[in-house]
Amino acid sequence: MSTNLGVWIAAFLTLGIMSFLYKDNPIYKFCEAVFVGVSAGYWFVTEYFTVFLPKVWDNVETAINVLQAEGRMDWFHWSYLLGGILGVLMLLRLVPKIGWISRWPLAVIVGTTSGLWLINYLVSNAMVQVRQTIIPLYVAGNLNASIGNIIIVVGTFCGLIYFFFSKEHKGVFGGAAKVGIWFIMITFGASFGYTVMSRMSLLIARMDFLVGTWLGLLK
Amino acid sequence: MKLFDRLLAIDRRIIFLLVAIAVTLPLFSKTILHIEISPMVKGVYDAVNNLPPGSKVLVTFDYDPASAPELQPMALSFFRHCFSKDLKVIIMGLWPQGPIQANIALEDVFRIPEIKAKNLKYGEDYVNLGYMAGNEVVIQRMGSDIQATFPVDYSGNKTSELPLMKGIKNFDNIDFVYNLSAGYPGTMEWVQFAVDRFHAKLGAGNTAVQAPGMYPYIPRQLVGVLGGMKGGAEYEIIDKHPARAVSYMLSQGVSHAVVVFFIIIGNLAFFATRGKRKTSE
Amino acid sequence: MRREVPLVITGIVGISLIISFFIPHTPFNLLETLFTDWFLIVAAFAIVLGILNLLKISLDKVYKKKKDWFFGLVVVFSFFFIVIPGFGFSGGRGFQNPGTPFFWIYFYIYIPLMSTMFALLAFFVASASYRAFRARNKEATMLLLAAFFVMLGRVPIGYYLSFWLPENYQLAAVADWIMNFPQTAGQRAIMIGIALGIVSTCLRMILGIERAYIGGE
Amino acid sequence: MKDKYIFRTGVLLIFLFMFTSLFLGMDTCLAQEMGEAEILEDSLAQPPAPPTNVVAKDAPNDNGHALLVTWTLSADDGVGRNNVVSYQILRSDSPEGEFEVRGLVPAGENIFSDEGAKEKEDANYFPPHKDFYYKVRARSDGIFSDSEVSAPAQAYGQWYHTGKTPVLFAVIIFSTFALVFITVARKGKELYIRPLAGIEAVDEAIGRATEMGKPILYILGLGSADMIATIASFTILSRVSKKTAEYQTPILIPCCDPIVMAVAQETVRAAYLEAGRPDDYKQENIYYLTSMQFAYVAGVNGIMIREKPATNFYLGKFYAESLLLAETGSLAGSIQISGTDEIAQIPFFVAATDYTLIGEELYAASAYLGREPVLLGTLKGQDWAKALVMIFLILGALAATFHFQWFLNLLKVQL
Repeated sequence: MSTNLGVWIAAFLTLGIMSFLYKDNPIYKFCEAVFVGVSAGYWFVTEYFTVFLPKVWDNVETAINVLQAEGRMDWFHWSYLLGGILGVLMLLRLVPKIGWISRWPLAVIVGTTSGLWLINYLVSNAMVQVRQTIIPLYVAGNLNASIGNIIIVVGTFCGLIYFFFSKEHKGVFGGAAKVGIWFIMITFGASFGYTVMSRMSLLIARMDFLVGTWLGLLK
Repeated sequence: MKLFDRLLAIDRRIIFLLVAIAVTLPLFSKTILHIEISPMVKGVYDAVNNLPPGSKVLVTFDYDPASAPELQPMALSFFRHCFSKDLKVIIMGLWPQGPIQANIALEDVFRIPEIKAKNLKYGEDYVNLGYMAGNEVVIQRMGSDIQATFPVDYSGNKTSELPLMKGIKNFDNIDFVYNLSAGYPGTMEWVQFAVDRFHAKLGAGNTAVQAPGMYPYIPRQLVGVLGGMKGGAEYEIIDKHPARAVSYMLSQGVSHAVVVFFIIIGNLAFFATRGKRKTSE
Repeated sequence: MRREVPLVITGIVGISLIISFFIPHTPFNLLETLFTDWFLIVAAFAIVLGILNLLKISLDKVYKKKKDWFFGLVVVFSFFFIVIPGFGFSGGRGFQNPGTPFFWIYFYIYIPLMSTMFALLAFFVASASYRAFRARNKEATMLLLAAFFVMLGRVPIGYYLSFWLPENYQLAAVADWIMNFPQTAGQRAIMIGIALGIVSTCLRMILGIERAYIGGE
Repeated sequence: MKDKYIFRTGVLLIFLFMFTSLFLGMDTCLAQEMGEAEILEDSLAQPPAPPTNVVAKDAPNDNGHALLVTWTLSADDGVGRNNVVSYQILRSDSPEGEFEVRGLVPAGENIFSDEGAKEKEDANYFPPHKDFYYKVRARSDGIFSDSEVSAPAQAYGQWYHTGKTPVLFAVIIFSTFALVFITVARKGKELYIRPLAGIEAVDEAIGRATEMGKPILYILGLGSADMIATIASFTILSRVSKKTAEYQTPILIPCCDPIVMAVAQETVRAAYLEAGRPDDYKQENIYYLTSMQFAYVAGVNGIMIREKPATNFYLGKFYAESLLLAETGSLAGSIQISGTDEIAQIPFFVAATDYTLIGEELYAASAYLGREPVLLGTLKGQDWAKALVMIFLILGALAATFHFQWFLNLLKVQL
């Protein structure tokens, strides 16, 4: 048995959450409430120290220092103040009458992602992946590689056909879409297998904590 | 037929109990199972093993405690491998909890006598640059200047004053990047930026959930990937230092067998009762 | 006005970021860094919004003595239980260093709660595979077969089930083959499809066609 | 007799000559031997031939804080005396001035990109539009030889990145497709869209909730408000909540992200207004739970068990919580409609919910529900882009099989 108070608290919380498997109960609700509160607090503290301080405070400080030392405006660092102002505008949502102003920072955010992602996904996940799929269908003297490459090209092609929205899945086209969905299902199956693996690992570690660290039964 | 009807109506709590037993009982066994080394793990291992002593390795911790069971053993065996080969290790994280996990792993690895004997020094043999907010844009910035991206390390020391960081400007001065990732930002972002844009050499350890998504990137953009606890166990075996992940493999195997068993029983019951349901409808 | 201004802002920011991708010249090369940092800052401020909301709902429960009001009190208490040591007694920016009170709470309360929540998934995966994964049709059968090979091929059990077969036909090898070829193909098709969908959605937002995210008048 | 003297003198002279020549010859031989020894020593101590042809020019496709230095390898690099170990690159702002070391590359390389910081405060600041002179030093062990000083060069920023031309083409082609079909759709041409089961089920699901007198639970996922899946989900939410307003069924939206919550409130309020029932809108039904994944799941699961909603929508970005939500939902007996672009989670949605929108289908769903011509237009444009991708795929595979390298180079993107 562990003699560490922390381990006992952790064990209580672990069992409390697991008790949900039997049925919803007050101990589970208590642990749930602790989790909700602690995690909100955790994010609050972390965001303050890792985003607000270094990104807003430090940059504006640099800008002020440059202004005092050299007497020039350092626009790049000053612009972080504008970021801070956008953040404050977000908080205006709390004031119902002018809450609509909070749409502006939101628009900046959505604009940023749409601009960045349009390019990033087009390049890395469309163009580069198409490039990766351009492989010889016949590899001299290597039957396995040839078959594998043909499967990759055909599978990708048919999979894309499945995602066609503006054409009815009928005839040859429908057949290809059918083959496509098979490939997609194999992908989901593989992904399911891996997920089972992942989840079981997590449970193993938790059980190891309960049986080993807490109860000290594993030597 | 009665049996199957009853099976289909089984209380899920019985299933839960069976899973708990399947996972816990094997923990008491000391059996070491045969573990095959997959080419994906060998790819990563060889890449590290072929680095000359003194090479600089960047290890990025992009996960939180929830995925630690899968990724922590990988961090541990990777550190062990690096330090035993006298490689220099630079740690960072794109998840706020990542660098804490790195510190926990370092504490563990320094308990291994062989590593302890080396008397490794912070700042000379390894550094922890800490967490930086900004997701993939952090990687982009590191491509032009790592020290400007991380002006101070985890404890607030100036990065430029750490001996290990002397002469490290961008990915050109990093010989290998190892990414431990549990989601976004993670391996995909490292591929898109560090590899596609700055031509870094990248290996990865992923949670099993993520691993299949990395296959399209191998081998051109990624030397290999360790998938889940099994990947960690394979690395421990190929590195000839079996540790935690290997000891969990029996539990892992039994629990998979139980899930497969459930699927088979569920389907048998489903098909056995289907005909009957059709007639009664 | 309330709807148009945000749409215009989105359009301008989006287009300038796309243009900046093609222009290495200053100041365009700084835009990506700047806008992403703004994004982080706004998100950090928004946390405040969320927390105020959470506290309000919880305290409401307590004041009005609604059902389960006690747990509302627990939420508020545990929030301050980590925030006060975080700001007050954990050495400022080094708040996450081992040895601080914040770290203690993180290690012994936050980690067990979070990892147990995650571990519950193991139970649900098992019950879902029993109750939901049925070979109803050809597609579901494909899914199940692939899952079967991968699940057994990826653990030592697979070796003991099939070690008597030639090496290329053992479960581990079959799992590798599935992962390397059909899985990769399917993965790529979904990946490219998603990428095109994202590009198209981004384009709609920049053009101001997709506007639900702005809300109403 | 005189002849005799002449003869003897001659012999003597010949002897003298021979002796002298003997000595001389030895001398030359010695000189030769000594010379060889000297040369041997020399090859250890003599510097390698200097690199030649040092050229500095602006580094292409950058912001103007770097120069590209190239040179012809030293005659002793790999060949000749073969004693070059590395090249040092030195820079100065005047040809006679003091040169400082900027970088080191191993023997065999003949290119170096001299990069600096773009901020003036930085110690390593690289000023653009300023003349710099370079020389390259071939180094052996401890000894070296310098090249001639290069002609001056200036760094300047470029206004177009030439390596990204294929991306530019792709952006232009994609946008053109979208714009063309938006125009076509606006003109009133009917565009065919194949049915999606998940979308067809939305009406039925809302109707069921109304009959049962139970609320509808709409989960926007864990993503932030800028994620595409979340944005697609907002659009679907706006259609769904318009219907719930018409049917007067309450809709519960617990959120995981405060911005998402804010936007969801706006979206639903607008939908209720549009449906002509602004008074039925209840802001307290759309609230923030927590940003932490599992705390959030715990909260939502509690709601499902206590409120027993008739229909659950899970549309947006989902991670590990997908299965927890879907399983608990099916336990509570709700009809479930799901959709995400997170591939690893789709199998669970496929298994545990009634209808699933796979990846791209989620983005397309907003266009389906709206039936607005512009949205359908972009969907059609997207399909055309897909067709183009597929053509490239097939032609590319054939080109790779028959080794048409030029075609493969078309898709090369240099970042």
